Amino acid sequence: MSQRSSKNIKFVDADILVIGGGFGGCGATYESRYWGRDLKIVLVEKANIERSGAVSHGLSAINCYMGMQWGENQPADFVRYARGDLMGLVREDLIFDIARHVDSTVHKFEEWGLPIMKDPKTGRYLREGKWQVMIHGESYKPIIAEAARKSASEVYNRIMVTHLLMDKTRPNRVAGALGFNVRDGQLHVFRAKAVIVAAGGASHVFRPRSVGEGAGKTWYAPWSSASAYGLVLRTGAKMIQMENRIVLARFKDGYGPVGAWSLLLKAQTTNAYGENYEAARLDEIKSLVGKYAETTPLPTCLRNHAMLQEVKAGNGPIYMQTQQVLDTKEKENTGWEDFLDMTVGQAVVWASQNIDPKEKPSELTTSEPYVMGSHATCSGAWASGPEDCAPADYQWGYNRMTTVEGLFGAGDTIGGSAHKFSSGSFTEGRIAGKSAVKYVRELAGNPPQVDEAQLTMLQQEIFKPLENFEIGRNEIVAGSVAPSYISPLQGLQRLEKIMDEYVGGISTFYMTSEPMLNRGLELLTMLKEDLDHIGAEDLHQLQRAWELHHRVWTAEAVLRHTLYRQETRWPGYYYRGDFPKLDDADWHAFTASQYDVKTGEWTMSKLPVHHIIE
Amino acid sequence: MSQRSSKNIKFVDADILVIGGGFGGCGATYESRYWGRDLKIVLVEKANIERSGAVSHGLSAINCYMGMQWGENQPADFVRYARGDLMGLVREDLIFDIARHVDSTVHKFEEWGLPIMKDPKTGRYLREGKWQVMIHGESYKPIIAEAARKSASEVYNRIMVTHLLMDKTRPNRVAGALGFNVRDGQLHVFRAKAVIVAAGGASHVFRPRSVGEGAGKTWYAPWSSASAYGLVLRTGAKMIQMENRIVLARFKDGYGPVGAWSLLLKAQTTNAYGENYEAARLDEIKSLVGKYAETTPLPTCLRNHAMLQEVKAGNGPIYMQTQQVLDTKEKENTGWEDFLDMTVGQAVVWASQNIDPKEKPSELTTSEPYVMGSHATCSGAWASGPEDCAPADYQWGYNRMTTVEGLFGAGDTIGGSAHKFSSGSFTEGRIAGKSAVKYVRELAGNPPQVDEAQLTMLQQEIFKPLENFEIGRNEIVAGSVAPSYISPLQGLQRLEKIMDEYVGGISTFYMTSEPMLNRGLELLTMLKEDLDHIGAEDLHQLQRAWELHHRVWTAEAVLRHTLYRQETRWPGYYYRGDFPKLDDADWHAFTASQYDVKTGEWTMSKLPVHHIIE
Amino acid sequence: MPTFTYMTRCDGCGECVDICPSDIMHIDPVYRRSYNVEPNFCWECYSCVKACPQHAIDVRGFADFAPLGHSVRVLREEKMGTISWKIRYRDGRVKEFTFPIRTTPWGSIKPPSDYAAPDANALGSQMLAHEPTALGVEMLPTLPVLDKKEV
Amino acid sequence: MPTFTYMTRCDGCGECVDICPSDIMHIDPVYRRSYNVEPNFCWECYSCVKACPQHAIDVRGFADFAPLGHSVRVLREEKMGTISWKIRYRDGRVKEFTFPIRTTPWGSIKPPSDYAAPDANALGSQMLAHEPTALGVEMLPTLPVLDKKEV
Ligand SMILES: Cc1cc2c(cc1C)N(S(=O)(=O)O)[C@@H]1C(=O)NC(=O)N=C1N2C[C@H](O)[C@H](O)[C@H](O)COP(=O)(O)OP(=O)(O)OC[C@H]1O[C@@H](n2cnc3c(N)ncnc32)[C@H](O)[C@@H]1O
Ligand SMILES: Cc1cc2c(cc1C)N(S(=O)(=O)O)[C@@H]1C(=O)NC(=O)N=C1N2C[C@H](O)[C@H](O)[C@H](O)COP(=O)(O)OP(=O)(O)OC[C@H]1O[C@@H](n2cnc3c(N)ncnc32)[C@H](O)[C@@H]1O
Ligand SMILES: Nc1ncnc2c1ncn2[C@@H]1O[C@H](COP(=O)(O)O)[C@@H](O)[C@H]1O
Ligand SMILES: Nc1ncnc2c1ncn2[C@@H]1O[C@H](COP(=O)(O)O)[C@@H](O)[C@H]1O
Ligand SMILES: Nc1ncnc2c1ncn2[C@@H]1O[C@H](COP(=O)(O)O)[C@@H](O)[C@H]1O
Ligand code: SF4
Ligand code: SF4
Ligand code: SF4
Ligand code: SF4
Ligand code: NA
Repeated sequence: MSQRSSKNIKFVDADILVIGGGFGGCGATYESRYWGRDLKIVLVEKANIERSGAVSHGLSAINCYMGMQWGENQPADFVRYARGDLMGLVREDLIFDIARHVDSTVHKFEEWGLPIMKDPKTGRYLREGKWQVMIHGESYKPIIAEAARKSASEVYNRIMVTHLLMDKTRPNRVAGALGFNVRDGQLHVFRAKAVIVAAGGASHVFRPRSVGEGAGKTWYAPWSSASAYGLVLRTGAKMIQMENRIVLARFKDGYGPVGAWSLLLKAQTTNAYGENYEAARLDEIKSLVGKYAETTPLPTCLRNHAMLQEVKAGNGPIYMQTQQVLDTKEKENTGWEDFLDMTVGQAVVWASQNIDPKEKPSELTTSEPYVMGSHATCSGAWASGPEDCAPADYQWGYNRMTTVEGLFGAGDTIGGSAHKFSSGSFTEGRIAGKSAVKYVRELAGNPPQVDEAQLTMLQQEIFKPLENFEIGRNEIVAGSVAPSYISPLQGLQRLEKIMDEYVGGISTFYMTSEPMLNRGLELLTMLKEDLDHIGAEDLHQLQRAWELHHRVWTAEAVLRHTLYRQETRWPGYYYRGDFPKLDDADWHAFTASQYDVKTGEWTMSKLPVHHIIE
Repeated sequence: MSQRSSKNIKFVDADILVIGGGFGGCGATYESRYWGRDLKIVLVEKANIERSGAVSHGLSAINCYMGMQWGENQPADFVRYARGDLMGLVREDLIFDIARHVDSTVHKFEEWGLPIMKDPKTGRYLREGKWQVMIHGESYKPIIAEAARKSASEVYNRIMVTHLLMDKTRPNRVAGALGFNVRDGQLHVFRAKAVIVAAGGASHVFRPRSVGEGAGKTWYAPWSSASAYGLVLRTGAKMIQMENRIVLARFKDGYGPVGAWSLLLKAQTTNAYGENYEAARLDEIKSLVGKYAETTPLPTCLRNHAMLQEVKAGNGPIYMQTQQVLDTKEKENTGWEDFLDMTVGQAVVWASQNIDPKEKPSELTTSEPYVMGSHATCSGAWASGPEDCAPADYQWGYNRMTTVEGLFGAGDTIGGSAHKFSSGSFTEGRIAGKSAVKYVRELAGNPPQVDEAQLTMLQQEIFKPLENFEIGRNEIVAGSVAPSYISPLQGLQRLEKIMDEYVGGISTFYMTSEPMLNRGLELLTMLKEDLDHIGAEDLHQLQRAWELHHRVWTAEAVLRHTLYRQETRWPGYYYRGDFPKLDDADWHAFTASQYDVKTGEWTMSKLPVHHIIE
Repeated sequence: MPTFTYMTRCDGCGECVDICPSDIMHIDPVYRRSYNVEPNFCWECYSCVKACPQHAIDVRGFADFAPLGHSVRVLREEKMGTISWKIRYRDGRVKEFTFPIRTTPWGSIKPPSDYAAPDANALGSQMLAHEPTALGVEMLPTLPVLDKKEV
Repeated sequence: MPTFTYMTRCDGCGECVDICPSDIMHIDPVYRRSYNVEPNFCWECYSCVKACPQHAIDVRGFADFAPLGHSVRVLREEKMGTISWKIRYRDGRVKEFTFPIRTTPWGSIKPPSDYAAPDANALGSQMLAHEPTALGVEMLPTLPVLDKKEV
C-alpha cells in the first residue's frame, strides 16, 4: 500500500458537517450558526471557499428574487413559473419554501455589501426579468464566503471529500465523511451528528463541445464534479429526476449566458437569415408536448428544441443580435459587465475573434448536458419538505433531510426544486441548516458511531490510485500509456464518450433510446469496473480520480433514470427516439432510484407529483 | 533565426522526383525506372517506405481489379460503376485508363509474392465483390516497397517535404521540392525535371469522433496529412471536387471497414431493431436525388444517408449482424483476418469489450469526413488525361500532368478518378511515371532552374516554428500555454473544430450552408494568419507544424468548393441546408479552384463533365 | 483562455496556488514559480489572475477556438471596491470598463452569533434568521397542506 | 490501443523508431529505451510491434473507448511467411489465428531494369511495363475519343 495512506489520520468531530462551501454550503453554515450558537459547525471544501464552486468568477444577476416588499411577485407565482418551465414536474412544496424565504437572503446579501443595481426611476432593484435582478457581482462569492467563515467553527479548505460514513448499527444513518488533504495527503475523518451535502452539480459527465485544451471551457465549472450525487446516492438515499439533465442556449465557445441579453437588453435570437424562428415552430412543438407548448414563457427545453430544429434544418448559425440593442454606452457597459462578471471567456472570444457586440451578432449554441438541481432542471436527492405545507408523503421528518437519517442537502444536491440559482441555493442551505440544528438537538444522547471496518476499507480504497500508479508505472519506459492503469483524464474521456454517444449528448443531437441506453450501460459497467485501475501520479491526480468516481456513479443514475422514463418529457434536453412524445397519462410522475449498498442493485420507481398550487 | 536553419543545405538533383512512397509513389518509381533506365529517379518519403502511408498496417482486399483474363469485367463497366457511385461526376477518361491497366498491376503483385486468395472451385481470385479480390495482405506494403527500392536511384526516408519549388523564369513550371530531415533537421533541396506528387489523402481535417488519446484512431491514417493537396494547390495548379469529402460507414471505434462483411460474408446491416432500413428509405432518397437513387449498387453516399436518417430518428445503434454469418471456422477466420490485416484496432475493440463476432453484432458508425482521391470520392488535382481517349479539353500534354508544367500526380493526389484504391493508385503511379519519363525526354536541354530568392525565403519559413518556440518559451514558466505561439496540436484542434462545426462535420450531422461556410471562412482565415505563430519544440513537432500547414490549405480548398457548389450532390457525405437537393440542371459539373500565388486570391469555376461511355 | 505565468514577473508567493478552484496552479519545482499544470481544467475564472500581487498571470484564449493576439487584463482593487478591465482585440482595438464590486468594507459582515439569540421555540417555526423583518413583508407566506390536486 | 514499451524487455535498438510511420516511437533520453511520445497520433498499426526484435512493445486499447484487460499480440515470422495473432479477451477468452504474408522469398522481386529495355517508340504508346502480357488479355482496351455525350 502507498505510504501516503498509512499516515496519521486526522479525526474531526462536529455537530454539523457541511460538505461544500458554495452557495448552498455557505447558507447552511450561516444559518446553522444562527440557530445553533453552541454547536460545532465544520465546513469542508475541496478548494478554497473564497473562490470555490460555480460562482468563483462572480455572477451578474440574482436569478431568484420575488420582490415581495414591493408586491412584485408572490411565492405561488414562482411555483407556477418553475412548474411550467419543467413541464409540470416539480416539488411544489420545496419551490414554494425557497420562494417565500429568498427575499430575506437577497436583502442580507445587499446589507453585506453586494452591489445590487437599482432602477433609477423606481428605486427598486433593477429587474433583468420577472424573477431576476441585476448585480455588480464580481465579488459575489468572496462576500458570501466572508459570512460563512464568520459562522463556521472550523473551515477545512483543500479537503476532497470522497465518501460519506455510515453509522455502525443503523445502516440508514449518516455518521460523517471521509476525505484527504490535496496538499499533504492526510486522511480526514469527519464524525458528525448531521451532515449537509452542498457539493454542487456536474459538468463533464457528457462530452463537451470544446476539445483539447479547451475542455475546461464548459458552462458549469469543470470543478462541478457531481460529488453531491456521487456521495449521496451511494449511501442508498433516494434520488429523483436524474434523467432531467440540462442543456443550455449559450453564446458559442465562451458560454456566456443569454438571460441578460434576452430579458434585459431585449436582443433578438434569430437563425442565420435573421428570422425569429420560435413562433414558426410552435405547431410542431405542440404536436410533441400538447398543452405544455402554451406555457408562458416557453419552457427552457422547448426554446432549445426550436433552436435545435433550426440547426438540423441547416438554418444555423443561430445568432444573438447584440448589435441591435447596444445603442447607448450604458447598454454597452451592461452587456460587457454581464460577461466580465461571470464568464470572462466570452470577452476573450470577442477580443480574439474581433467581434464587437455593438457591431456584429454573436453565435449561440446549445451546450453539452449538465446534471444540476438549481437551474432550469431539478436532478437530485429526494428530500423531506417543509413541515407546514408539504403533502404528507413528501414529509418524513426534517425539512431537506434525504431518505437517509441525518443526511441533509441544499442547492444542486436536492432534487425537484428547479430555479433556485445562487440565491435559492443559499436559501435552501439556510433551510437545511436550521433543520439540521433541530435534528441535532432532538438526537440528544444518541450520536452516530463511525463503523471502523468501513473506515479501514475505505482508507485503502481512497489511496489505491496512487499505488496503482506507483506499481504500474514501473512496467513501462515512459509516456502516458500503460497496460495496468489509466489516468483520471483517460477515464473521464471514456465516460464522456459513452454518455455522449448513448445517453443523449451533443453527437446525437441529444437523441437516445432503449437500445442505445442498454448498450451504454454495458460500457459504463465496464468503466465502473475499471475504476479500480485508475492511476494517480500525485495528490492532485488523486483528487481527479475521486471526481471521476463521483461522475461515473452520477452518470449511471442519469442513464438508469433515462431508461426508466419511457417518454420524451423535455424535448430540447433529450429525446427518447422510441418514445418521441410527452405522455402525461403514464409519466406525470417523478422517476426515483435507490441504490442498494449491500446488493449493488438499483431499484427504480415512480413517485407522485402533487400539485399544491392552482 | 534558429541555428538549425543555418546548417548546410543538402542539394539533390534528379530527373524525376517522386514525393511520397505509398501506393502511387511506389508505382511511379517502378514504372519510371522501367522506361527511364538511365534516369536519376529519387523517391522522398516523410516516414520509412517499408511501412509508410495508408497501407502501413496491410490490407485484406484489393478493391480495384477487372479480371479481364477471365472475362469477369471490362474497363467500361468499371467506369459505369464508379460514375454511378459518384452521382455522375467523374473523369471517365482517367477511370477508364486505370481500369484497363490495373490487372497487370495486380498480376505483378502476385508474382512478387502477395498472397491473393483463390476460389477453390474456379481457381480464379476469390472475389469479395464484383470489383474486389481478397488477399492475405499483412505484408502488402513491404512487398510493394521492395519493388520501389529496387527501382529508385535513391530513397530518402524521413524527409518531410514542405514545399514545391518553381522555375525561376517560368512561374507555371515546377523545379523541385524542399523538405527537412526529421532526425537531424538538415534542409534538403531536390532539383528535378519532373515531379510526381503521391503524398496521399487527408485525415484530421475534420474533428474525429474519437477524443483525447484516441484521436489517432481515425479510419484513414493520422499521417495522411493532406500534403498532396497542400503542396500542389499552392503552386497554382487547378484542383477539382475538393468539396467531395468522404464519410464512411465503419465499425464503431475500431474503424474496421465493412466491405468484406457486406459483400463476401453477406452480413446484414440493420438498425437497433434488426430492420433492414435501406429499402424503406428509398422513396425519401429519390425525392432528394431523383434517378440517382436507382443506381445499383446504391451509391456509397446514399447508403450513408439512409444510415444517418435512422440514427437521427433514434433507431440506432446501427449494427452489422456478424453473428448471423460466422457459421464456419473458415468464415470466422475470414472475418478476423479482414481486421487483423488492416485495422487491428477493431480486434482490440472486440477483445476489450468482450464482443465475439460469432455471438454478437457490432455497432457501425459514419466516420468523420476525410479528403481523398482514391476511394469512393475524388478530390484532387485536375490532370491531363490519356492521349488516346481523353476528350480534347481534358488533355493538354502529358497523361496525369497537372495544370503546372512538369508536375504530375497519382493516387489520392489526382481528382476525378474515384475507386482507384491500392491497386488503382499504384497503377496511376505507373501511368504518371511513364508519362514523366516522356516529359523529361522531350524537355531535353531545357531544365528548370530553382529560384534562389524563393529558396532563401522558404528556408526561413520552414524553420520558423523552432524559432517561435525557442523565443516564446522563455516568456513563460512552464506548461503548454503561451501568449505568442501555439503548438501544432493546438492549431490542429482549432482547424478540426472549425471544419466540424461550419463545413459539415459530425457535430452537425454533416450539415452546412452558405452562412455557416462564410463564418467558417472568417475563422479559418484567422487560423491561417496564426500559422506564422506555430511553435515547435523539436524536429518531430516541426513535422507536425508542416502537416498542419498542408491540412489548413486543404481545408480552405474544401470550404471554398463546398461554398461554390450550390446543391446537395452527395447526401450522406454532406448537406447544404440552403440547397437541399441534387440539381443536375446547374451542377452536373466539376467545381474547380485555382489559387493565385501572386495575389493570394482563389478563382472558382465549373468544368464540364464529359461522358465518354454510354 | 487558460492561464500562463510570466517568468520574469512571478516571485513564487503561491497566492494563485492557494486560490485556484481547480487546483491547477502549481509551483514549478525547478524555477520556483507558478504555472498551469492542467489547462484543460482551467475555467478562465480569473481567480488566480485577480489574486496575484505581481500581476504575473495572464490568459490567452483556449487554443481550440480563440485566435491569437488578444488580451483581457484585470485590476481588482479591494479597498476602492472596484474592478477594471482592459480588453485588447486581435485587431488592436481597446475597450476599458470599471465596475463596483462591494459597497461595504471587507471584513465588515456581522456574524450570525452577534445577533440576539433566537427564542428556543422558534426552532420549530418555519422562520429563518432575521425573518420576517428581512423579508420586507409582515408575514412569512404559507399554504394549506393539500393531498393531491390536478393542475 | 496505442503502444507502450515494457521497461524490462526493450534494449534500445531503435527498430521501432526507424519504422513508425507516425514518428512517435522515440528513445527516452534517460532510460535509453523507447516509448510512445504521442499516443494521440498512434494508429495502432502494429508496425513497431512487428518490427521489435525483443517483443518489447505491446498495445492497450485507446483509453477513450477500450476497457482494460485485453491483449492482442502478434508474431510475424518473415522466413516462414506467416503472421500469428493471439487475442486475449477482457473476460479471459482467447483466440488464435495464423495467416500467410508472402509467397516468395524476401528480396526476390525482379527490378524493372532487369527486364529487357523497351523499344524507344513504346514510350509514345499507351502500354505500361509488361503489357499486354501481364494483363492476361491480348490487347490493351481503348475507346473512341468523344467530345461530349449525355448519359
Ligand atoms: C456557473 C454559472 C452558474 C450560474 C450562472 C452562470 C454561470 C456561468 N447563472 S446564469 O447562467 O443563469 O446566468 C446564474 C445567475 O446569473 N444568477 C444566479 O443566481 N445563478 C446563476 N448560476 C447558478 C448558480 O451558480 C448555482 O445555482 C449555485 O451556485 C448552486 O449552488 P451549490 O449547489 O451550492 O453549488 P456550488 O457550485 O455553488 O458549490 C458547491 C461547492 O462544493 C464544493 N465541492 C464539490 N465537490 C466537493 C467534494 N468532493 N469535497 C469537498 N467540496 C466539494 C465545490 O468546490 C463548491 O465550493
Ligand atoms: C487506410 C485504409 C485504406 C484502404 C482501406 C482500408 C484502410 C484502413 N481499404 S477499405 O477501406 O476499402 O477496406 C482498402 C482495401 O481494402 N483495398 C484497397 O485496395 N484499398 C484500400 N484502402 C485505400 C488505399 O490504401 C489507398 O487508396 C491508397 O493507399 C492510396 O495511395 P496513395 O495516394 O499513394 O497514398 P498512400 O497513403 O498510400 O501514400 C502516401 C505517401 O506519401 C507520404 N507522404 C505524405 N506526406 C508527405 C510529405 N509531406 N513528405 C514526404 N512524404 C509524404 C506518406 O508517408 C505515404 O508514404
Ligand atoms: N428567452 C427567455 N425567456 C424567458 N426566460 C429566460 C429567457 N432566457 C433566459 N431566461 C431566464 O433568465 C435567467 C437567466 O438565464 P440564462 O442566462 O439562460 O441562465 C434564467 O432564469 C432563465 O430561465
Ligand atoms: N453495401 C455495399 N454495396 C456495394 N459495395 C460495397 C458495399 N459496402 C462496401 N462496398 C464496396 O466494397 C469495397 C470495400 O468497402 P469498404 O470496406 O467500405 O471500404 C469498396 O469498393 C466499397 O465501395
Ligand atoms: N502464436 C502466437 N500468436 C501471437 N503472438 C505470439 C504467438 N506466440 C508468441 N507470440 C508473441 O510473440 C512475442 C514473443 O513470444 P514468446 O517468445 O513466446 O515470449 C510475445 O509478444 C508473444 O505474445
Ligand atoms: S500569485 Fe503571482 S507571484 Fe505568486 S506564485 Fe502565483 S503567479 Fe507567482
Ligand atoms: S483562471 Fe481560474 S481555473 Fe484557471 S488557473 Fe486561474 S484560478 Fe485556476
Ligand atoms: S525495437 Fe524493441 S527493443 Fe528496439 S528500441 Fe524499440 S522497443 Fe526497444
Ligand atoms: S502502432 Fe504504428 S503508429 Fe503506433 S507507435 Fe507503433 S508504428 Fe507507430
Ligand atoms: Na459531435
